[in-house]
Amino acid sequence: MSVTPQSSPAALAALPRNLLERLYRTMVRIRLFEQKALELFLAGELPGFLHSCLGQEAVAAGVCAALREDDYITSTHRGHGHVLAKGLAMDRMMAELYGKTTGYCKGKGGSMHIADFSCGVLGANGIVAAGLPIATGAALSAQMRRSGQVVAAFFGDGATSQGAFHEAVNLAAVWKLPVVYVCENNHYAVSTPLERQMRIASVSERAAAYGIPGITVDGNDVVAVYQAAGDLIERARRGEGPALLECRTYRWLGHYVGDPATYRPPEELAWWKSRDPLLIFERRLLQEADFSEQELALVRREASDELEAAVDFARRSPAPRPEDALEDVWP
Amino acid sequence: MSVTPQSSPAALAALPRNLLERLYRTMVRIRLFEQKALELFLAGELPGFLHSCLGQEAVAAGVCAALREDDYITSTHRGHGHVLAKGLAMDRMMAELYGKTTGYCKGKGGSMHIADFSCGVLGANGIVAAGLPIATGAALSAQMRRSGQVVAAFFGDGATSQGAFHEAVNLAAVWKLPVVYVCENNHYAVSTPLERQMRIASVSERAAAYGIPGITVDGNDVVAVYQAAGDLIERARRGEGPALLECRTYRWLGHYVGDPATYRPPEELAWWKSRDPLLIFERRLLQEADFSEQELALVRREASDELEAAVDFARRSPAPRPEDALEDVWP
Amino acid sequence: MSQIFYRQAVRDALREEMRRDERVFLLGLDIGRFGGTYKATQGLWEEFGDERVRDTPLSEAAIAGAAVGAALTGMRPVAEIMYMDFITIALDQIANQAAKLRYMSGGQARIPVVFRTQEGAGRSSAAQHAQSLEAWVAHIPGLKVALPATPYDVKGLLKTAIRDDAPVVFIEHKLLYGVKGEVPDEEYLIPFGHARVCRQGTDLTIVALSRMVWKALEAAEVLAAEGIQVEVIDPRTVVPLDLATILASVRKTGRLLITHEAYTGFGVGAEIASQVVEQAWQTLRKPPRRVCGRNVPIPFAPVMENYVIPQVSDLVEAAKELMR
Amino acid sequence: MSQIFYRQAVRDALREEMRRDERVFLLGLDIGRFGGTYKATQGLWEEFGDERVRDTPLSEAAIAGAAVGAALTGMRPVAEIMYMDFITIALDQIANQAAKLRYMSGGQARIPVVFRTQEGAGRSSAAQHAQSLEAWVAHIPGLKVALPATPYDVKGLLKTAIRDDAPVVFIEHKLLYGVKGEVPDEEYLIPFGHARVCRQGTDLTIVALSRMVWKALEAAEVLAAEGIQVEVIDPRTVVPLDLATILASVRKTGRLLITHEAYTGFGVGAEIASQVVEQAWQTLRKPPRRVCGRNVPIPFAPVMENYVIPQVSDLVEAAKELMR
Ligand SMILES: Cc1ncc(C[n+]2csc(CCOP(=O)(O)OP(=O)(O)O)c2C)c(N)n1
Ligand SMILES: Cc1ncc(C[n+]2csc(CCOP(=O)(O)OP(=O)(O)O)c2C)c(N)n1
Ligand SMILES: [Mg+2]
Ligand SMILES: [Mg+2]
Repeated sequence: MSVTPQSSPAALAALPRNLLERLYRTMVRIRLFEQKALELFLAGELPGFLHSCLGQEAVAAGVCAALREDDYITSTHRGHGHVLAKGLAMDRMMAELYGKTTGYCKGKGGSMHIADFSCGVLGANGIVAAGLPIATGAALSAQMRRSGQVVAAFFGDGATSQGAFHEAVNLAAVWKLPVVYVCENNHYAVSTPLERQMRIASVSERAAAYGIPGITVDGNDVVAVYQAAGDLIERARRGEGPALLECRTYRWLGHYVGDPATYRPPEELAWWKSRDPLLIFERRLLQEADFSEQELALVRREASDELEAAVDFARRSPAPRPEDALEDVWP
Repeated sequence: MSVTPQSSPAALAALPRNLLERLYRTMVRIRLFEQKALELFLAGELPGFLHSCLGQEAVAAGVCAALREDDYITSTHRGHGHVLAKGLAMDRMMAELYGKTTGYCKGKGGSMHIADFSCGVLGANGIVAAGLPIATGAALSAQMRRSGQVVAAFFGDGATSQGAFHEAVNLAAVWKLPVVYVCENNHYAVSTPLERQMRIASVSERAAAYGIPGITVDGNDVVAVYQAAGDLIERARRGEGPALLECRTYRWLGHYVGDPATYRPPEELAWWKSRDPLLIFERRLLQEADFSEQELALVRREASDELEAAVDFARRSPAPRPEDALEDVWP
Repeated sequence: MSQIFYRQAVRDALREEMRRDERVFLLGLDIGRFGGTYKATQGLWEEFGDERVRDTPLSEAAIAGAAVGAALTGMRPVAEIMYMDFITIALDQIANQAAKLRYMSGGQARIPVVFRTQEGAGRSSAAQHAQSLEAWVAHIPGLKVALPATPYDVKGLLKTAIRDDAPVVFIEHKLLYGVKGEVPDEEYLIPFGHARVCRQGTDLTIVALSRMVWKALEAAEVLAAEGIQVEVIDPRTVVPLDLATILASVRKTGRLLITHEAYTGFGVGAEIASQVVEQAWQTLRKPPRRVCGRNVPIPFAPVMENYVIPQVSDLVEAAKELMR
Repeated sequence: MSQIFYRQAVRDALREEMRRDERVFLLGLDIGRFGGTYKATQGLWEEFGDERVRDTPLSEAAIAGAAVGAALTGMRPVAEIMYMDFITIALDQIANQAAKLRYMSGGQARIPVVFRTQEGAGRSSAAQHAQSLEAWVAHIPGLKVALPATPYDVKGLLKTAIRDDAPVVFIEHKLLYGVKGEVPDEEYLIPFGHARVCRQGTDLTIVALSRMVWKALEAAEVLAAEGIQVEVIDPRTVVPLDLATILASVRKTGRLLITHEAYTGFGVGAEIASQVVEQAWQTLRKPPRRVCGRNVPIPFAPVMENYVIPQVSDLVEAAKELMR
């Protein structure tokens, strides 16, 4: 296993300004969206259940910033961040959480199934690890079509215990497919800590079984994520095959909203909260790049305006009719 | 990956005489049984299909000699060698191949499903890799019952691409279960060579993904197999957890009888045939231990007598009645 | 008698059997300290510890397979598949191994394993967390299949399942965990293959599975007010199926309505209807009617979700049509 | 017209579609140089090469999932599952992904994937290599299911399956590969949901699936000699199901016998029987009769194997009983 250390000030400063702003904007959008979703869920406005990615914003932001617009992602039950980072709009996402006809999935999918094929979002997935074989297939398609596209497949630490993980990564390795498997290692699968899921210290060690690179980065350092992901994505684009990227991070809330997460030591949460990926990046943008507080405030305001409009849009959107349930089964 | 070299003359000479004889006897029994099964199948006497393990005798013999009588094995579609080595009798095996009521499975299982729970044979399996989770469960049971039993799970190189392999080995690693996963790497899964199944040189490299030992041995060297298996089995029995043992070998025939195996270079087969595990061992018993040609001939004659009696038994045994098919579904 | 929740009845059954027989143990995702997604195993880890209440990695194939292997070698595992939708991943071990190992070995194997899971819609869980897939496992010879609808039944049937030497797929319903009902304080078992006549009636027989039993009883109330006397039967296990009790009722009423949440097409209702038609042809006055899940995936938005699974009003309407 | 084997018809369909549309490609175990276990893909690797005839590692979940992912992104994969029994391993991708992605995405996804497989007993392959599991996939909304019985049908239906934008489970039969039949030299397609009336008759309707079509035709011969005129119908696809053709026949004959190799219990026959009873109640003179696989795993020994799957004599006998 190779470990990329936390990115240096020089590394950050070397990145283009608009990229830094984009990374920041994405993280802010995810943070605000998730906070609002939580609030609305607790207020009883949203049906179903909700898996919050608060605290994990840097992974989605860093990886997706390294993707081309026509690249693909597959996402998970904890997928709001991934799809926002890939470019989805808050309004249609929020409408989907409300189960409205204007949602990305017309209210048929909900939080766990947001998809937008026009943006390369091949779908969040309610079945843990099921996105990985699909990502492998999209990469196969990209390779066969010689489109130059790359796929990023998001999944959790828990997902690496699934047979589908093994089969999908192995197949991609054998065929040298352009796909990067991005493990958001938040150290728990529901209540089960890493050391009860596997007898290795790092998920990236699993890459050895497939003869592909395995890299571990600080998943709360958006610059480190961006750089590692970028390297592996460009490597994949050059035809050198898949890789496994482990981003070490932490979910601030329980597995779903309502889970008090009493299985985690409070000091563990405190430690990770002290490493808030958004605050860290904000501080660095001010200190290591030449961003001003005003500039960042503007980004935050724009995101919050988008969010407010999104909630408004979702609330005012029409609910589906019961019989709409019968549509969209067959092409 | 650590590679145990071919065993030395000293290693062989250090083994007890009765163990050496047992290893030889087992390999002879497998060789003769498989040759006869092939002959009977080609003569149209046996229904179904047949996966021959000719050329792979040393793996089954070496591993099972290192097991206790009350230890368990799980086997595969190519399983005659495994179960003979674990102690099954030729007569009831042959009867099973004939589909007779006196067979181990009363003619319900056939070649691919031979089982004898009283001998610790938890069953051959027609689903590739399906025996691995079962082996994990038997090891869990042994651990929970504190019985001191160990499980050896046999499977092929192809099986390591199955999700079930990954899930089963990982679970055993996490729970430190007493099981040794024995990969008979015969370099092909049906027509698919190793390099189209995985992008690593050795199956044992996969052990790294689970934090367990992975060892590769010459699978045509019964002494090397016995020693490596013995070490890992005793390690497991001591409570130190599972391991992955790769035995490199080759099947002499096609995937099933009838497959001309034209996908393999003839010189490859010739090379492996020049390394006939039985002939090698025979020569070494004469040269490196103090066995006489007469002694070995006696073992061969005993095995061939057993075989002749077995075929006779099978042929004379009654066929099931049609309605017998309705029995044995429910306990 | 005490009034307890369905989830408590599950837990009590597990606890009693674990106390009675040390070979009984549990494995599955987050069933230990976490107590299970629907809290049905809460408190058991505290009593029995890591060894007998085993949290596993996220590996349904290994969960099921390890349970099969342990069952083959002297243990009596209860393996939990968190949502029945995820049975896809464990199905080889359930349908090709557990169901067949006894047969393939000529009757040698005993496989005393219970696969506990839960199914059903009604929580906006969408297409991959709300299916009712009992038809899949019922189709495979060698598996028994139970779908308890009440606290009383879930406890008595689960204890029976654990003592059975055959593999049992034990299907709870996610919306029943919070239902309360009377459960005896003393031990009891409910044999498999014995339907429960939940309400007697003379005009129409409703055979209902799982949560639909409750809706059928509600519908029967409504219909009674209009003078239609409905008999409600809960088969409780679909393999083995107590056809005799259903036939006895149909011979009395001449009319049969079958209801389950699972997709109508190729569902359990078709088998029950077919068997009744084969056996009670002379006494049926109308063709059996299925009021089951619509043949579409389960949608997320509640208004659509409610539409695709049968509601009380659907039952009332269908019953009235049958009475015409 | 040429007389060709069923396996050749499969191959011709694949070849024609691959020539017509470069997005079509094949993936599966040993389908390339080896030509497939039943030699149905022989010669295609030689023509289309490694890129479009892809041997995979032994990973059914990845085979199915990669096909789904490729289908979502512009390709038209045909994924082979060597034996239908192994669908257990691929079922999550088939039933929870392929079947539902369109619905869950609000109609965005197109998933033009074909899962080719083969089923059936009769070769002493025992319990894990001889099952007929069409009921599993037919139960899941979003999947189409075809079971061609003749060279003509397998070619025309496979071409249609490949051009369909919905996922199709395409189920061949291992004992049909060596069957010969007439196939036009010019191109043709067979639409899904159109049953074939294989033989006309007035006394009794037999609905038969897959290889049972041939046995039904044999039984019809035998029965004709005794003065019983049997109409034999092959639905060809069970999803969509051409109920109209079956109903038209039953309205004429008043008697229905359904036969398939799959386990009787909770099988496709129950659905067909139920739908016919619901729709043709008035004209049925007898309850529909199912002559299907017995509810036991498939045994190895031929004498037992023959006993558990329906034979011509079973059909003849059941038909005569229905005529009484
Ligand atoms: C196959 C499957 N098994 C179980 C579940 C229930 N489940 C949903 S999320 C989850 C934990 C996933 O852990 P991880 O992959 O680490 O992702 P995280 O939730 O931590 O982001 C579980 C067990 C599921 N959705 N799919
Ligand atoms: C899940 C599954 N997929 C496919 C098959 C068909 N099949 C039987 S044996 C085999 C190859 C197995 O290769 P390997 O594991 O290397 O064992 P070997 O035959 O070489 O001993 C295949 C593909 C099967 N039985 N089960
Ligand atoms: Mg996690
Ligand atoms: Mg092999």
